Amino acid sequence: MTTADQALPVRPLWPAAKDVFFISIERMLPRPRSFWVFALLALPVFFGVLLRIYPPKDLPLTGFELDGIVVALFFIRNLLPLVALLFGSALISDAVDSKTLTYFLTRPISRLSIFLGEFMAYLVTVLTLTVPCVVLTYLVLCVGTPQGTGFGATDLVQDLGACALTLFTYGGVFALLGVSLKRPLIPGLLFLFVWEGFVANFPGDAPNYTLTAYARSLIRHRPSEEGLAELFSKFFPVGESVLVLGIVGVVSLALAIWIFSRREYVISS
Amino acid sequence: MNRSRRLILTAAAISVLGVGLAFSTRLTGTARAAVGPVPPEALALPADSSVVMGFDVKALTGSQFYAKFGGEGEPGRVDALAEIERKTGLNPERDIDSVVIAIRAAAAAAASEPKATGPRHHGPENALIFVTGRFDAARLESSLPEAGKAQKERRDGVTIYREASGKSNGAVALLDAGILVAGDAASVETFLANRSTGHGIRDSQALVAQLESIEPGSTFWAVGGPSVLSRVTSEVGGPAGNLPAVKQVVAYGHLDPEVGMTATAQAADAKSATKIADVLRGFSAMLSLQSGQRAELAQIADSISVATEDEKVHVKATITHELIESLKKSAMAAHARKAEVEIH
Amino acid sequence: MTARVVFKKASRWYGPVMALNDVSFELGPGVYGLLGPNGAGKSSLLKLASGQLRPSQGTVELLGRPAFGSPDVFHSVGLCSDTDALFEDFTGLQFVSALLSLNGFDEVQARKLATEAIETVDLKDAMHRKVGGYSKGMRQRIKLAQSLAHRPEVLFLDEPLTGMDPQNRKRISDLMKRLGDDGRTVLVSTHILHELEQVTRRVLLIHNGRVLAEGDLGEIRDLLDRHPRSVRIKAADTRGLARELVSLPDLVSLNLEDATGHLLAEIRKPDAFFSKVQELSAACGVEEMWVTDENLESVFSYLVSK
Amino acid sequence: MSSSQIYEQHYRRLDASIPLRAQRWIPIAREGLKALVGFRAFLGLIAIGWLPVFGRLVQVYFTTRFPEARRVVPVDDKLFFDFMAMQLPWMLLMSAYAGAGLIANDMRTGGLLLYLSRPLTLVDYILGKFSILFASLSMVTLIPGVVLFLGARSLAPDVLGDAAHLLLLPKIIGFSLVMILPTIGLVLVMSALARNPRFAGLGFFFVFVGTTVAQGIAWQATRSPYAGLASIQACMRRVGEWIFQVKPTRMTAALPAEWALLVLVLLALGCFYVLKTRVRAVEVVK
Repeated sequence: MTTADQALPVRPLWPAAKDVFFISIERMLPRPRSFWVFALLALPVFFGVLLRIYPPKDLPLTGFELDGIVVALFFIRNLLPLVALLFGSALISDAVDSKTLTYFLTRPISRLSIFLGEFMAYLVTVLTLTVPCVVLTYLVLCVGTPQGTGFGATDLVQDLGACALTLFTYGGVFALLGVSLKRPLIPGLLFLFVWEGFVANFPGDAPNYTLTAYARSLIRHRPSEEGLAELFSKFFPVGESVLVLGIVGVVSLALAIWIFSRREYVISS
Repeated sequence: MNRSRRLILTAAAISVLGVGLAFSTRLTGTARAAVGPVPPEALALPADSSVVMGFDVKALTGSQFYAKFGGEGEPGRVDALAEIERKTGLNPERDIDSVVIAIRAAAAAAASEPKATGPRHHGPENALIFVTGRFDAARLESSLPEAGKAQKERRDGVTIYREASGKSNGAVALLDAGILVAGDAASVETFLANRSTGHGIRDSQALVAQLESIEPGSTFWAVGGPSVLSRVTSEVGGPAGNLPAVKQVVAYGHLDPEVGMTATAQAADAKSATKIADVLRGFSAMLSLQSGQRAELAQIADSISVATEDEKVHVKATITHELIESLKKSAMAAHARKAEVEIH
Repeated sequence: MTARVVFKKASRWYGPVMALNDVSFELGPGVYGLLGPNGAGKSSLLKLASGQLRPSQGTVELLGRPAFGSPDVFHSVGLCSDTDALFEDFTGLQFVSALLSLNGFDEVQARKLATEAIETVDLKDAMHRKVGGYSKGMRQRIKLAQSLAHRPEVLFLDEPLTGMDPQNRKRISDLMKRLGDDGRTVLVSTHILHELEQVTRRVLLIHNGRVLAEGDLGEIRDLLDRHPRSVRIKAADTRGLARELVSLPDLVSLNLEDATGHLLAEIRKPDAFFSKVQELSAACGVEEMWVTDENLESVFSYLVSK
Repeated sequence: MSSSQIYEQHYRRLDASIPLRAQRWIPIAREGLKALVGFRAFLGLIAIGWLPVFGRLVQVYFTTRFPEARRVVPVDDKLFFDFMAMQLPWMLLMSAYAGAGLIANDMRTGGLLLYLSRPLTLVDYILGKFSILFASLSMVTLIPGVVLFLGARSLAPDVLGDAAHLLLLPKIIGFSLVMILPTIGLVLVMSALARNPRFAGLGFFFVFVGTTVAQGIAWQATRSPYAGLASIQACMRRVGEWIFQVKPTRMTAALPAEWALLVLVLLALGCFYVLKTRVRAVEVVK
């Protein structure tokens, strides 16, 4: 055996992050939990197929509008934040729980690259699960309708962008929660269903302080909401929404990295 | 990462194929169904329209012409656009793709709407405006009741707002987030009825022929039938008032690299056509005569060419951006001189 | 030769609990045993040495750099931790290769080095199987493989022989010896004394977070030999056996347990005692024999109480 | 040395002939609850869950001082129904907190085998875990509901004091059971399916939220009240409306309460079946 050169520096950020990514994606994506999440995300596809096979007599909405509701209400408002909570909060804590973080921490790579690699794996995982469901939902609801499949093609692409941004931002927020708290689940759920759920529909400027109000502003083809939500829903220009979501995501990630870089992980048998 | 790679590739393949299918259908679907510059969704506009005109707002806002002349001298324009966006979520520059306006002559409108009572006005009530773009539907809807105290009705996937003030009977129908139709309530209803029955512009072969003759890619265009045009020529007065009746006009144009417009008017016969051409040539000659005072006028006169072909009159005009710029400058100078004189 | 691992008055608390108390030592090339009972602070010491924990007081240096927060040193450091954690869905080869890729080796190099390391721990036949299906001993060996695959200068091994069969214990012990002879620094923690004896004579004895003794195993062994150990023997002729054994010079006490019929002996030099029992086993029908307090804990309590 | 006996190398079920003691689930429940009460967050969640009780009592007190206010906020069955229905989200959070790790932790740490190596049956184990959750969830639904009723009755005896209003008590208990039982079933199933409590808790929420959103979409698309059958929450609410005889919400107005109840019963039974199958799979077999 030859002796390794001890003067070697820490590996550069991105190549190291890429190697962490390749390991993490394999440990994140092909797992039973991903399958179940995919099954849930694919519910609208199943529902759409049913609707097309057994169409109600007086369908009050066009397929394209229904797609808008599904994207806004099912994906952006409810399921994607939950997916982000599931995978995002587990970014580091999963490795701590499974006691495999030691393998990363005892390699010549910076903690920043570990975190970035894990986060990239998170993004690729959640997008792999989400994007086909959004696309298939659109196709199932719009193919062969009077408006035609191509009618909302640009909206479909925008919806995909909105979903990706939602996953990025909530992922960042929940990654922060995951590295800060030992039990991020209940605070995460409180944030999603108490803060995001109620405050987003308050009158006045209250919705400015929720992420969901910005995320829903990105879905431009949804019909108006009903009840209180219709009265108080606040919508922001697309540019502002993208900016706010992007900034919140990046700042959360930066904080999460800062905490992760300084924290000790006592992993013992 | 063999297993994850397979999953990622499968997901990517599904997504790319799906999006590709949507876009390819959009392209091929439009090409197959559109009539001239009228998008397929607008074909439910009434066949008895006297004038149908349209603007490709996307091409307009993306043009060099718009970049040069679109916002200058109007400091409030940006604020106004921002205000519209704040209230309705709609940024006309960004969100509107195209506008098609169909104007129905009073007689035609009255004939097709026997229930309509009371005096009818020429103007917006008889104009049906069809807009395509991307509308933030929920926000647009939430802004409408505030502004006009409208009554909202949802029917067959379409949201219809009617003015409830009683002063007018305007209506706006939001077909979905991509299409908005506005006009008088009866016309909007006709449009919606046509949409479900398949009637519309295609019912009029003449109108379809006129629309098909428009050069593809035109930024703005208009086709007109006899009734409106005859009224225009009689009401305008002056030299135009003596013009022979024009049966129909097809006009279209573009903005880049120079502003170009082509119009073809169809007169009753060759004699009338010649008369119209003569009037236009005379107008051009008058501009040339004034070139001593303003050199740009000569250039304008040069840019206009008039020709006849049996009962048709072809008019072509090409004005460079530089010429428009100099016209604008001299107009501003004249305005400044006028202001100076008033001060003194 | 400069020291590769240096502890200077290093202490570590977990909240109010003191895991390591004012520890100072230096390690150069060679194999070192870290010996102590469960809960002595062996794992904490290894975690401090391998930069996973920050010392609450004092300093810990690894290859001339602070151990905590210097990821660059891990080009030359390997760790086989005591936790039974692996990437369960990876095959043995994938597991080791993936971790090698984190060290900056390309795919081909990583595969080559991983295969070599796996061969070294005798797991070649199982390297294409998922590690989730490995036995305890195999899991231990694949962990060992990942720690030495990148050929580190300093190797920390926390209870490396746990769960291994005698054959593999021997193999891994030989390997550790070879690594030490090769000029590497190997720090092996264990609570079983005879495991260490096969590998090294240099020992750090740790108890209650303190280094009790540091030096040659022989000296420590002598110390231990002076500590009486209890041996329980089950035999057909217990009384006859007792008669024969009572004359041994290093016997401290001998009792016949009425309830079980077992013979309980307290001895100072176990080796001589065991040979004698071996001789008598046929004659006296010795069925079973076991040392009741071989666990170092009793040894340490003896040492500490002195 | 004599030769050692060679045993068959497999696990064996306890073949003890000692009779099993009755109420064997009680120690499991007791220890589980003790552990939960040790968490401040758990007590905090319960405390917050009780805040609406005081809010409602203040409301009732207010109506006793200003009887005309009863026209706006009447003290009737609807008050109690609304109170119970509003406890539902809190109950879900409590379920995720208290229930997610109940079986998952035992599965992960091997504790399940430890339990089953005692003189306990599978049903005892499940019953023990069930009891922990039943007690926890009752603390934010059943008990506050009963306390509210008793408090309101003492504050406004003129309205609630008559014998007829005593029926509210079984209504509160009934609606509490409708909310609690399927929820316990679901959270225990999730806990048994996922080894990580975090995933169990989130899986539980996924199902609850997912089915509710699915109902919303299905309703928008079809305007059919039967869309409510897709949502666990909507079914619970519909049965509650029926129990309290209050005006149903628009989306489920025409949904027969029996159907909703049937869905909940099937859910609870299905959960118990899955639970038993899943835990049995871990149990050592003879």
